[in-house]
Amino acid sequence: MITLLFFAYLKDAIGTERLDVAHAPMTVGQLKRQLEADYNLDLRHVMVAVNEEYALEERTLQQGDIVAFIPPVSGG
Amino acid sequence: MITLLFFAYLKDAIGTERLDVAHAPMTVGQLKRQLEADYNLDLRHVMVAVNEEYALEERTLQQGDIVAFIPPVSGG
Amino acid sequence: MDYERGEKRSMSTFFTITDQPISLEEVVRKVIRPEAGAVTTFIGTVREFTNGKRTLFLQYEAYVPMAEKMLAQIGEEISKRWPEAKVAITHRIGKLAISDVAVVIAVSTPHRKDAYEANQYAIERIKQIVPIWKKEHWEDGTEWVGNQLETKAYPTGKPEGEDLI
Amino acid sequence: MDYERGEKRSMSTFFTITDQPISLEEVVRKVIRPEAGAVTTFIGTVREFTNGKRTLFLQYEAYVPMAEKMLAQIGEEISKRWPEAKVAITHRIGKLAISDVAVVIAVSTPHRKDAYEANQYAIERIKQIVPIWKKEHWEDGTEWVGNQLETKAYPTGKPEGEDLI
Repeated sequence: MITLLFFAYLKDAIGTERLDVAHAPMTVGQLKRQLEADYNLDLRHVMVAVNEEYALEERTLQQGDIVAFIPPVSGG
Repeated sequence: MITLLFFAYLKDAIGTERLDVAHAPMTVGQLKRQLEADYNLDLRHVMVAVNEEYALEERTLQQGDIVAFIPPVSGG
Repeated sequence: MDYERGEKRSMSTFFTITDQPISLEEVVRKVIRPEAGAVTTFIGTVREFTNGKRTLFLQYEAYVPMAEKMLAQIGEEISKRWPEAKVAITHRIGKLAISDVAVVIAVSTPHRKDAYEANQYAIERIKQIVPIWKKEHWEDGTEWVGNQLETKAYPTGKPEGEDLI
Repeated sequence: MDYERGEKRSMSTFFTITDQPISLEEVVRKVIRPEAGAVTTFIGTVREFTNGKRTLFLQYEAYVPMAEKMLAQIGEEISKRWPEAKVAITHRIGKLAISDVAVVIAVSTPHRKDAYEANQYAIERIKQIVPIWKKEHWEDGTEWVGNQLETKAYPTGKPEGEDLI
Protein backbone atom coordinates (compact mmCIF):
# COMPACT_ATOMS: atom_id res chain seq x y z
CA MET A 1 0.00 0.00 0.00
CA ILE A 2 1.07 3.54 -0.73
CA THR A 3 -0.28 6.56 1.16
CA LEU A 4 -0.96 9.80 -0.66
CA LEU A 5 -1.22 13.07 1.32
CA PHE A 6 -2.76 16.31 0.03
CA PHE A 7 -2.48 19.81 1.45
CA ALA A 8 -3.95 23.27 1.03
CA TYR A 9 -5.91 23.77 -2.19
CA LEU A 10 -5.05 20.24 -3.34
CA LYS A 11 -6.81 18.79 -0.33
CA ASP A 12 -9.90 20.75 -1.35
CA ALA A 13 -9.51 19.70 -4.99
CA ILE A 14 -9.09 16.01 -4.26
CA GLY A 15 -11.70 16.15 -1.53
CA THR A 16 -9.60 14.41 1.10
CA GLU A 17 -6.25 14.83 2.82
CA ARG A 18 -5.32 11.19 2.47
CA LEU A 19 -5.69 8.36 0.00
CA ASP A 20 -4.43 4.82 0.52
CA VAL A 21 -3.84 3.09 -2.77
CA ALA A 22 -3.06 -0.59 -3.13
CA HIS A 23 -1.14 -0.18 -6.36
CA ALA A 24 0.63 2.89 -7.62
CA PRO A 25 2.46 3.60 -10.87
CA MET A 26 6.20 3.05 -10.91
CA THR A 27 7.43 6.60 -10.47
CA VAL A 28 6.50 9.90 -8.86
CA GLY A 29 6.05 11.43 -12.30
CA GLN A 30 3.69 8.69 -13.45
CA LEU A 31 1.63 9.06 -10.27
CA LYS A 32 1.31 12.81 -10.87
CA ARG A 33 0.14 12.25 -14.44
CA GLN A 34 -2.45 9.77 -13.26
CA LEU A 35 -3.83 12.14 -10.62
CA GLU A 36 -3.93 14.97 -13.14
CA ALA A 37 -6.06 12.80 -15.40
CA ASP A 38 -8.31 11.42 -12.66
CA TYR A 39 -9.00 14.77 -10.99
CA ASN A 40 -8.54 17.16 -13.90
CA LEU A 41 -5.68 18.96 -12.16
CA ASP A 42 -2.51 20.75 -13.17
CA LEU A 43 0.28 19.51 -10.92
CA ARG A 44 3.19 21.11 -12.76
CA HIS A 45 3.91 23.45 -9.85
CA VAL A 46 3.30 20.83 -7.20
CA MET A 47 6.34 19.28 -5.56
CA VAL A 48 6.31 15.77 -4.23
CA ALA A 49 7.86 14.46 -1.04
CA VAL A 50 8.39 10.77 -0.45
CA ASN A 51 8.71 9.87 3.21
CA GLU A 52 9.10 13.53 4.13
CA GLU A 53 11.86 14.29 1.65
CA TYR A 54 11.51 16.09 -1.64
CA ALA A 55 11.67 13.61 -4.52
CA LEU A 56 12.33 13.89 -8.23
CA GLU A 57 9.84 12.74 -10.85
CA GLU A 58 12.07 9.75 -11.65
CA ARG A 59 11.87 8.43 -8.11
CA THR A 60 10.52 4.87 -8.02
CA LEU A 61 7.77 4.27 -5.51
CA GLN A 62 7.76 1.36 -3.13
CA GLN A 63 5.22 -0.33 -0.92
CA GLY A 64 4.85 1.60 2.34
CA ASP A 65 5.90 4.93 0.87
CA ILE A 66 4.16 8.07 2.06
CA VAL A 67 3.81 10.39 -0.91
CA ALA A 68 2.95 14.00 -0.10
CA PHE A 69 1.83 16.50 -2.73
CA ILE A 70 3.20 19.92 -1.84
CA PRO A 71 1.61 22.92 -3.56
CA PRO A 72 3.73 26.09 -3.68
CA VAL A 73 4.35 26.87 -0.03
CA SER A 74 3.33 30.13 1.64
CA GLY A 75 4.66 30.03 5.19
CA GLY A 76 6.47 32.79 6.98
CA MET B 1 28.34 80.52 33.76
CA ILE B 2 29.02 77.61 31.47
CA THR B 3 28.65 73.96 32.51
CA LEU B 4 31.11 71.37 31.29
CA LEU B 5 30.16 67.67 31.39
CA PHE B 6 32.59 64.76 31.13
CA PHE B 7 31.87 61.10 30.47
CA ALA B 8 33.57 57.72 30.48
CA TYR B 9 37.36 57.88 30.54
CA LEU B 10 37.30 61.68 30.38
CA LYS B 11 35.38 61.79 33.63
CA ASP B 12 38.16 59.70 35.20
CA ALA B 13 40.85 61.84 33.60
CA ILE B 14 39.36 65.17 34.69
CA GLY B 15 38.38 63.73 38.04
CA THR B 16 34.80 64.97 37.95
CA GLU B 17 31.74 64.64 35.77
CA ARG B 18 30.92 68.34 35.93
CA LEU B 19 32.70 71.67 36.05
CA ASP B 20 30.98 75.03 36.26
CA VAL B 21 33.17 77.78 34.85
CA ALA B 22 32.43 81.46 35.16
CA HIS B 23 34.25 82.41 31.97
CA ALA B 24 34.96 80.23 29.00
CA PRO B 25 36.90 80.86 25.81
CA MET B 26 34.96 82.08 22.80
CA THR B 27 34.61 78.84 20.87
CA VAL B 28 34.30 75.09 21.38
CA GLY B 29 37.70 74.62 19.77
CA GLN B 30 39.39 77.11 22.08
CA LEU B 31 37.80 75.43 25.10
CA LYS B 32 39.12 72.06 23.97
CA ARG B 33 42.65 73.45 23.55
CA GLN B 34 42.51 74.95 27.02
CA LEU B 35 41.39 71.66 28.61
CA GLU B 36 44.07 69.78 26.71
CA ALA B 37 46.68 72.10 28.18
CA ASP B 38 45.25 72.17 31.70
CA TYR B 39 44.78 68.39 32.02
CA ASN B 40 47.44 67.12 29.61
CA LEU B 41 44.83 65.42 27.43
CA ASP B 42 44.41 64.65 23.76
CA LEU B 43 40.88 65.62 22.78
CA ARG B 44 41.25 65.21 19.02
CA HIS B 45 38.82 62.27 18.97
CA VAL B 46 36.43 63.80 21.47
CA MET B 47 33.25 65.30 20.09
CA VAL B 48 31.51 68.20 21.78
CA ALA B 49 27.80 68.72 22.27
CA VAL B 50 26.38 72.09 23.19
CA ASN B 51 22.97 71.87 24.83
CA GLU B 52 22.64 68.22 23.79
CA GLU B 53 23.48 68.76 20.14
CA TYR B 54 26.77 68.03 18.43
CA ALA B 55 28.67 71.25 17.78
CA LEU B 56 31.53 72.22 15.51
CA GLU B 57 34.80 73.64 16.81
CA GLU B 58 33.82 77.09 15.49
CA ARG B 59 30.68 77.21 17.61
CA THR B 60 30.66 80.29 19.88
CA LEU B 61 29.83 79.59 23.50
CA GLN B 62 27.30 81.60 25.43
CA GLN B 63 26.42 82.04 29.07
CA GLY B 64 24.19 79.18 30.23
CA ASP B 65 25.49 76.70 27.67
CA ILE B 66 25.91 73.08 28.70
CA VAL B 67 29.02 71.76 26.99
CA ALA B 68 29.41 67.97 26.98
CA PHE B 69 32.66 66.25 26.00
CA ILE B 70 31.81 63.02 24.19
CA PRO B 71 34.60 60.46 23.85
CA PRO B 72 34.19 57.91 21.04
CA VAL B 73 30.94 56.17 21.88
CA SER B 74 30.63 52.44 22.48
CA GLY B 75 26.95 51.69 22.95
CA GLY B 76 25.01 48.87 21.36
CA MET C 1 25.15 27.83 30.02
CA ASP C 2 22.06 28.30 27.96
CA TYR C 3 24.16 26.94 25.15
CA GLU C 4 25.14 23.80 27.04
CA ARG C 5 21.56 23.15 27.94
CA GLY C 6 20.51 23.83 24.40
CA GLU C 7 22.85 21.33 22.85
CA LYS C 8 21.36 18.52 24.88
CA ARG C 9 17.86 19.20 23.67
CA SER C 10 16.54 17.45 20.63
CA MET C 11 16.66 19.50 17.45
CA SER C 12 12.89 19.64 17.42
CA THR C 13 12.79 22.18 20.23
CA PHE C 14 14.85 24.51 18.05
CA PHE C 15 12.75 23.97 14.93
CA THR C 16 9.11 23.72 15.86
CA ILE C 17 5.61 23.92 14.44
CA THR C 18 3.00 24.79 17.04
CA ASP C 19 -0.72 25.50 17.16
CA GLN C 20 -0.23 27.74 20.20
CA PRO C 21 0.74 31.42 20.41
CA ILE C 22 4.50 31.84 20.08
CA SER C 23 6.52 33.27 22.95
CA LEU C 24 9.15 35.55 21.45
CA GLU C 25 11.22 35.50 24.63
CA GLU C 26 11.24 31.71 24.63
CA VAL C 27 12.55 31.44 21.09
CA VAL C 28 15.22 34.06 21.78
CA ARG C 29 16.29 32.33 24.99
CA LYS C 30 17.20 29.24 22.98
CA VAL C 31 19.96 31.08 21.11
CA ILE C 32 21.36 33.46 23.74
CA ARG C 33 24.79 32.33 24.94
CA PRO C 34 27.97 33.84 26.35
CA GLU C 35 29.84 33.66 23.03
CA ALA C 36 27.18 35.61 21.17
CA GLY C 37 26.90 39.37 21.38
CA ALA C 38 24.23 39.75 18.75
CA VAL C 39 20.79 38.23 18.36
CA THR C 40 18.48 39.11 15.50
CA THR C 41 14.88 38.03 15.31
CA PHE C 42 12.38 38.05 12.52
CA ILE C 43 8.76 38.14 13.60
CA GLY C 44 6.22 37.55 10.90
CA THR C 45 2.82 38.97 11.82
CA VAL C 46 -0.54 38.81 10.08
CA ARG C 47 -0.96 41.91 7.92
CA GLU C 48 -4.41 43.39 7.55
CA PHE C 49 -4.07 44.69 4.01
CA THR C 50 -2.38 42.96 1.06
CA ASN C 51 -2.51 44.83 -2.22
CA GLY C 52 -5.36 46.90 -0.86
CA LYS C 53 -7.47 43.88 0.07
CA ARG C 54 -8.48 43.46 3.68
CA THR C 55 -7.69 40.22 5.48
CA LEU C 56 -10.05 39.18 8.28
CA PHE C 57 -7.88 36.31 9.52
CA LEU C 58 -5.54 33.63 8.22
CA GLN C 59 -5.52 29.88 8.47
CA TYR C 60 -2.10 28.21 8.40
CA GLU C 61 -1.68 24.54 7.64
CA ALA C 62 1.51 22.48 7.63
CA TYR C 63 2.76 19.03 6.81
CA VAL C 64 4.07 19.09 10.34
CA PRO C 65 6.75 16.37 10.54
CA MET C 66 8.26 17.38 7.22
CA ALA C 67 7.99 21.09 8.01
CA GLU C 68 10.00 20.59 11.20
CA LYS C 69 12.57 18.58 9.25
CA MET C 70 12.86 21.36 6.68
CA LEU C 71 13.27 24.00 9.40
CA ALA C 72 16.06 21.89 10.87
CA GLN C 73 17.60 21.59 7.41
CA ILE C 74 17.61 25.39 7.11
CA GLY C 75 19.40 25.42 10.46
CA GLU C 76 22.03 23.08 9.02
CA GLU C 77 22.43 25.19 5.91
CA ILE C 78 23.02 28.20 8.12
CA SER C 79 25.58 26.31 10.20
CA LYS C 80 27.53 25.62 7.04
CA ARG C 81 27.50 29.21 5.83
CA TRP C 82 27.78 30.86 9.25
CA PRO C 83 29.52 28.27 11.46
CA GLU C 84 29.23 30.42 14.57
CA ALA C 85 25.50 31.06 14.22
CA LYS C 86 22.88 29.43 16.41
CA VAL C 87 19.31 29.33 15.12
CA ALA C 88 15.84 28.65 16.50
CA ILE C 89 12.62 28.85 14.47
CA THR C 90 9.02 28.42 15.58
CA HIS C 91 6.14 28.60 13.14
CA ARG C 92 2.53 28.70 14.24
CA ILE C 93 -0.37 27.02 12.44
CA GLY C 94 -4.15 27.23 12.80
CA LYS C 95 -6.28 30.33 12.84
CA LEU C 96 -4.42 33.63 13.27
CA ALA C 97 -5.88 37.09 13.74
CA ILE C 98 -4.47 40.39 12.47
CA SER C 99 -1.10 41.17 14.13
CA ASP C 100 -0.78 37.64 15.52
CA VAL C 101 2.73 36.23 15.27
CA ALA C 102 3.01 33.51 12.62
CA VAL C 103 6.74 32.87 12.79
CA VAL C 104 9.73 33.77 14.92
CA ILE C 105 13.30 33.25 13.72
CA ALA C 106 16.09 33.93 16.23
CA VAL C 107 19.77 33.87 15.26
CA SER C 108 22.68 34.56 17.56
CA THR C 109 26.22 35.17 16.39
CA PRO C 110 29.37 36.65 17.88
CA HIS C 111 29.15 39.55 15.40
CA ARG C 112 26.06 41.37 14.26
CA LYS C 113 26.45 41.37 10.49
CA ASP C 114 26.21 37.59 10.42
CA ALA C 115 23.12 37.65 12.63
CA TYR C 116 21.25 39.80 10.10
CA GLU C 117 22.39 37.85 7.07
CA ALA C 118 21.71 34.41 8.50
CA ASN C 119 18.30 35.51 9.73
CA GLN C 120 17.28 36.86 6.34
CA TYR C 121 18.55 33.67 4.74
CA ALA C 122 16.27 31.68 7.06
CA ILE C 123 13.08 33.52 6.14
CA GLU C 124 13.84 33.31 2.42
CA ARG C 125 14.38 29.58 2.69
CA ILE C 126 11.22 29.10 4.75
CA LYS C 127 9.28 30.68 1.93
CA GLN C 128 10.89 28.30 -0.55
CA ILE C 129 10.99 24.85 1.00
CA VAL C 130 8.98 24.50 4.20
CA PRO C 131 5.59 22.83 3.62
CA ILE C 132 3.35 25.42 5.24
CA TRP C 133 0.42 27.09 3.54
CA LYS C 134 -1.77 30.00 4.42
CA LYS C 135 -5.36 30.55 3.49
CA GLU C 136 -6.53 34.12 3.27
CA HIS C 137 -9.96 34.85 4.67
CA TRP C 138 -11.22 38.07 3.14
CA GLU C 139 -14.53 39.79 3.50
CA ASP C 140 -15.68 38.30 0.18
CA GLY C 141 -14.14 34.86 0.18
CA THR C 142 -11.12 32.70 0.88
CA GLU C 143 -8.08 31.62 -1.05
CA TRP C 144 -5.00 29.47 -0.48
CA VAL C 145 -1.93 31.59 -1.07
CA GLY C 146 0.24 29.64 -3.40
CA ASN C 147 3.42 31.42 -4.28
CA GLN C 148 6.26 32.80 -2.26
CA LEU C 149 6.08 36.29 -3.65
CA GLU C 150 2.58 36.88 -2.35
CA THR C 151 1.74 38.78 -5.51
CA LYS C 152 -1.04 36.51 -6.69
CA ALA C 153 -3.09 33.70 -5.30
CA TYR C 154 -2.45 30.29 -6.75
CA PRO C 155 -4.92 29.40 -9.52
CA THR C 156 -6.87 26.51 -8.13
CA GLY C 157 -8.66 25.51 -11.27
CA LYS C 158 -12.25 24.53 -10.87
CA PRO C 159 -12.39 22.96 -7.40
CA GLU C 160 -12.52 25.02 -4.24
CA GLY C 161 -15.37 26.94 -5.86
CA GLU C 162 -17.54 26.43 -2.82
CA ASP C 163 -15.13 28.52 -0.82
CA LEU C 164 -15.36 31.52 -3.11
CA ILE C 165 -18.85 32.49 -2.02
CA MET D 1 -4.80 49.73 17.29
CA ASP D 2 -1.42 49.41 18.85
CA TYR D 3 -0.37 51.91 16.24
CA GLU D 4 -3.03 54.42 17.19
CA ARG D 5 -2.08 54.14 20.79
CA GLY D 6 1.58 54.40 19.87
CA GLU D 7 1.19 57.65 17.98
CA LYS D 8 -0.25 59.35 20.99
CA ARG D 9 2.69 58.46 23.20
CA SER D 10 5.58 60.85 23.51
CA MET D 11 8.61 59.95 21.41
CA SER D 12 10.55 59.16 24.54
CA THR D 13 8.70 55.90 25.06
CA PHE D 14 9.94 54.75 21.66
CA PHE D 15 13.54 55.85 22.25
CA THR D 16 14.54 55.12 25.80
CA ILE D 17 17.53 54.75 28.06
CA THR D 18 16.80 52.66 31.14
CA ASP D 19 18.70 51.29 34.11
CA GLN D 20 16.29 48.36 34.34
CA PRO D 21 16.29 45.01 32.48
CA ILE D 22 14.76 45.39 29.03
CA SER D 23 11.58 43.55 28.14
CA LEU D 24 11.94 42.36 24.57
CA GLU D 25 8.19 41.80 24.22
CA GLU D 26 7.50 45.34 25.37
CA VAL D 27 9.78 46.92 22.79
CA VAL D 28 8.34 44.75 20.03
CA ARG D 29 4.77 45.56 21.06
CA LYS D 30 5.47 49.24 20.35
CA VAL D 31 5.98 48.60 16.64
CA ILE D 32 3.49 45.81 15.88
CA ARG D 33 0.53 47.12 13.85
CA PRO D 34 -1.98 45.85 11.30
CA GLU D 35 -0.13 47.39 8.31
CA ALA D 36 3.13 45.66 9.16
CA GLY D 37 3.78 42.03 8.33
CA ALA D 38 7.43 42.00 9.33
CA VAL D 39 9.19 42.92 12.53
CA THR D 40 12.92 42.56 12.98
CA THR D 41 14.70 42.96 16.26
CA PHE D 42 18.31 43.36 17.16
CA ILE D 43 19.23 42.28 20.66
CA GLY D 44 22.69 43.21 21.81
CA THR D 45 23.86 40.98 24.64
CA VAL D 46 27.00 41.05 26.77
CA ARG D 47 29.57 38.73 25.23
CA GLU D 48 31.90 36.83 27.54
CA PHE D 49 34.97 36.78 25.28
CA THR D 50 36.27 39.62 23.10
CA ASN D 51 39.45 38.84 21.20
CA GLY D 52 40.11 35.98 23.58
CA LYS D 53 39.84 38.13 26.69
CA ARG D 54 37.23 37.23 29.26
CA THR D 55 34.72 39.85 30.38
CA LEU D 56 33.36 39.54 33.91
CA PHE D 57 30.71 42.22 33.49
CA LEU D 58 30.15 45.56 31.78
CA GLN D 59 29.26 48.99 33.01
CA TYR D 60 27.29 51.18 30.63
CA GLU D 61 27.09 54.93 31.05
CA ALA D 62 25.10 57.42 29.00
CA TYR D 63 24.55 61.13 28.63
CA VAL D 64 20.91 60.23 29.07
CA PRO D 65 18.91 63.19 27.71
CA MET D 66 21.14 63.54 24.67
CA ALA D 67 21.27 59.78 24.11
CA GLU D 68 17.47 59.64 23.97
CA LYS D 69 17.47 62.58 21.55
CA MET D 70 20.01 60.82 19.32
CA LEU D 71 17.97 57.60 19.36
CA ALA D 72 14.93 59.62 18.30
CA GLN D 73 17.03 61.24 15.58
CA ILE D 74 17.97 57.79 14.28
CA GLY D 75 14.24 57.07 14.21
CA GLU D 76 13.71 60.15 12.07
CA GLU D 77 16.54 59.22 9.73
CA ILE D 78 14.91 55.83 9.28
CA SER D 79 11.51 57.42 8.60
CA LYS D 80 13.10 59.40 5.78
CA ARG D 81 14.78 56.41 4.16
CA TRP D 82 12.05 53.88 4.92
CA PRO D 83 8.83 55.92 5.21
CA GLU D 84 6.71 52.91 6.15
CA ALA D 85 9.01 51.75 8.96
CA LYS D 86 8.18 52.11 12.62
CA VAL D 87 11.05 51.95 15.11
CA ALA D 88 11.52 51.53 18.86
CA ILE D 89 14.87 51.40 20.64
CA THR D 90 15.66 50.79 24.29
CA HIS D 91 19.22 50.86 25.61
CA ARG D 92 20.12 49.77 29.10
CA ILE D 93 22.80 51.38 31.28
CA GLY D 94 24.42 50.40 34.58
CA LYS D 95 26.03 47.08 35.45
CA LEU D 96 25.31 44.21 33.04
CA ALA D 97 26.28 40.57 33.43
CA ILE D 98 27.24 38.13 30.66
CA SER D 99 24.28 37.50 28.30
CA ASP D 100 22.31 40.43 29.73
CA VAL D 101 20.50 42.45 27.08
CA ALA D 102 22.11 45.87 26.52
CA VAL D 103 19.98 47.09 23.64
CA VAL D 104 16.83 46.12 21.77
CA ILE D 105 15.96 47.63 18.38
CA ALA D 106 12.57 46.74 16.91
CA VAL D 107 11.53 47.75 13.40
CA SER D 108 8.24 46.94 11.72
CA THR D 109 7.57 47.37 8.03
CA PRO D 110 5.00 46.08 5.56
CA HIS D 111 7.73 44.10 3.78
CA ARG D 112 10.56 42.19 5.33
CA LYS D 113 13.56 43.42 3.35
CA ASP D 114 13.07 46.94 4.69
CA ALA D 115 12.76 45.63 8.24
CA TYR D 116 16.22 44.06 8.05
CA GLU D 117 17.86 47.04 6.37
CA ALA D 118 16.37 49.68 8.64
CA ASN D 119 17.24 47.65 11.71
CA GLN D 120 20.85 47.25 10.68
CA TYR D 121 21.00 50.95 9.90
CA ALA D 122 19.83 51.69 13.44
CA ILE D 123 22.53 49.67 15.18
CA GLU D 124 25.26 51.14 12.97
CA ARG D 125 24.09 54.66 13.78
CA ILE D 126 23.85 53.89 17.51
CA LYS D 127 27.49 52.92 17.43
CA GLN D 128 28.34 56.20 15.71
CA ILE D 129 26.36 58.96 17.35
CA VAL D 130 24.60 57.94 20.57
CA PRO D 131 26.50 59.08 23.68
CA ILE D 132 26.72 55.75 25.49
CA TRP D 133 29.94 54.18 26.70
CA LYS D 134 30.81 50.80 28.04
CA LYS D 135 33.51 49.91 30.49
CA GLU D 136 34.90 46.42 30.29
CA HIS D 137 35.59 44.70 33.59
CA TRP D 138 38.09 41.94 32.99
CA GLU D 139 39.78 39.61 35.42
CA ASP D 140 42.89 41.82 35.40
CA GLY D 141 41.49 45.32 35.12
CA THR D 142 39.01 47.66 33.54
CA GLU D 143 38.89 49.81 30.44
CA TRP D 144 36.47 52.20 28.77
CA VAL D 145 35.81 50.94 25.27
CA GLY D 146 36.32 53.84 22.98
CA ASN D 147 35.76 52.98 19.37
CA GLN D 148 32.83 51.62 17.46
CA LEU D 149 34.67 48.73 15.88
CA GLU D 150 35.42 47.10 19.20
CA THR D 151 38.79 46.08 17.88
CA LYS D 152 40.85 47.99 20.38
CA ALA D 153 40.25 49.87 23.56
CA TYR D 154 40.57 53.62 23.38
CA PRO D 155 44.00 54.85 24.42
CA THR D 156 43.35 56.86 27.53
CA GLY D 157 46.78 58.37 27.91
CA LYS D 158 48.14 58.53 31.39
CA PRO D 159 45.01 59.09 33.46
CA GLU D 160 42.77 56.22 34.45
CA GLY D 161 45.92 54.38 35.47
CA GLU D 162 44.46 53.55 38.84
CA ASP D 163 41.83 51.49 37.08
CA LEU D 164 44.31 49.28 35.28
CA ILE D 165 45.02 46.79 38.07
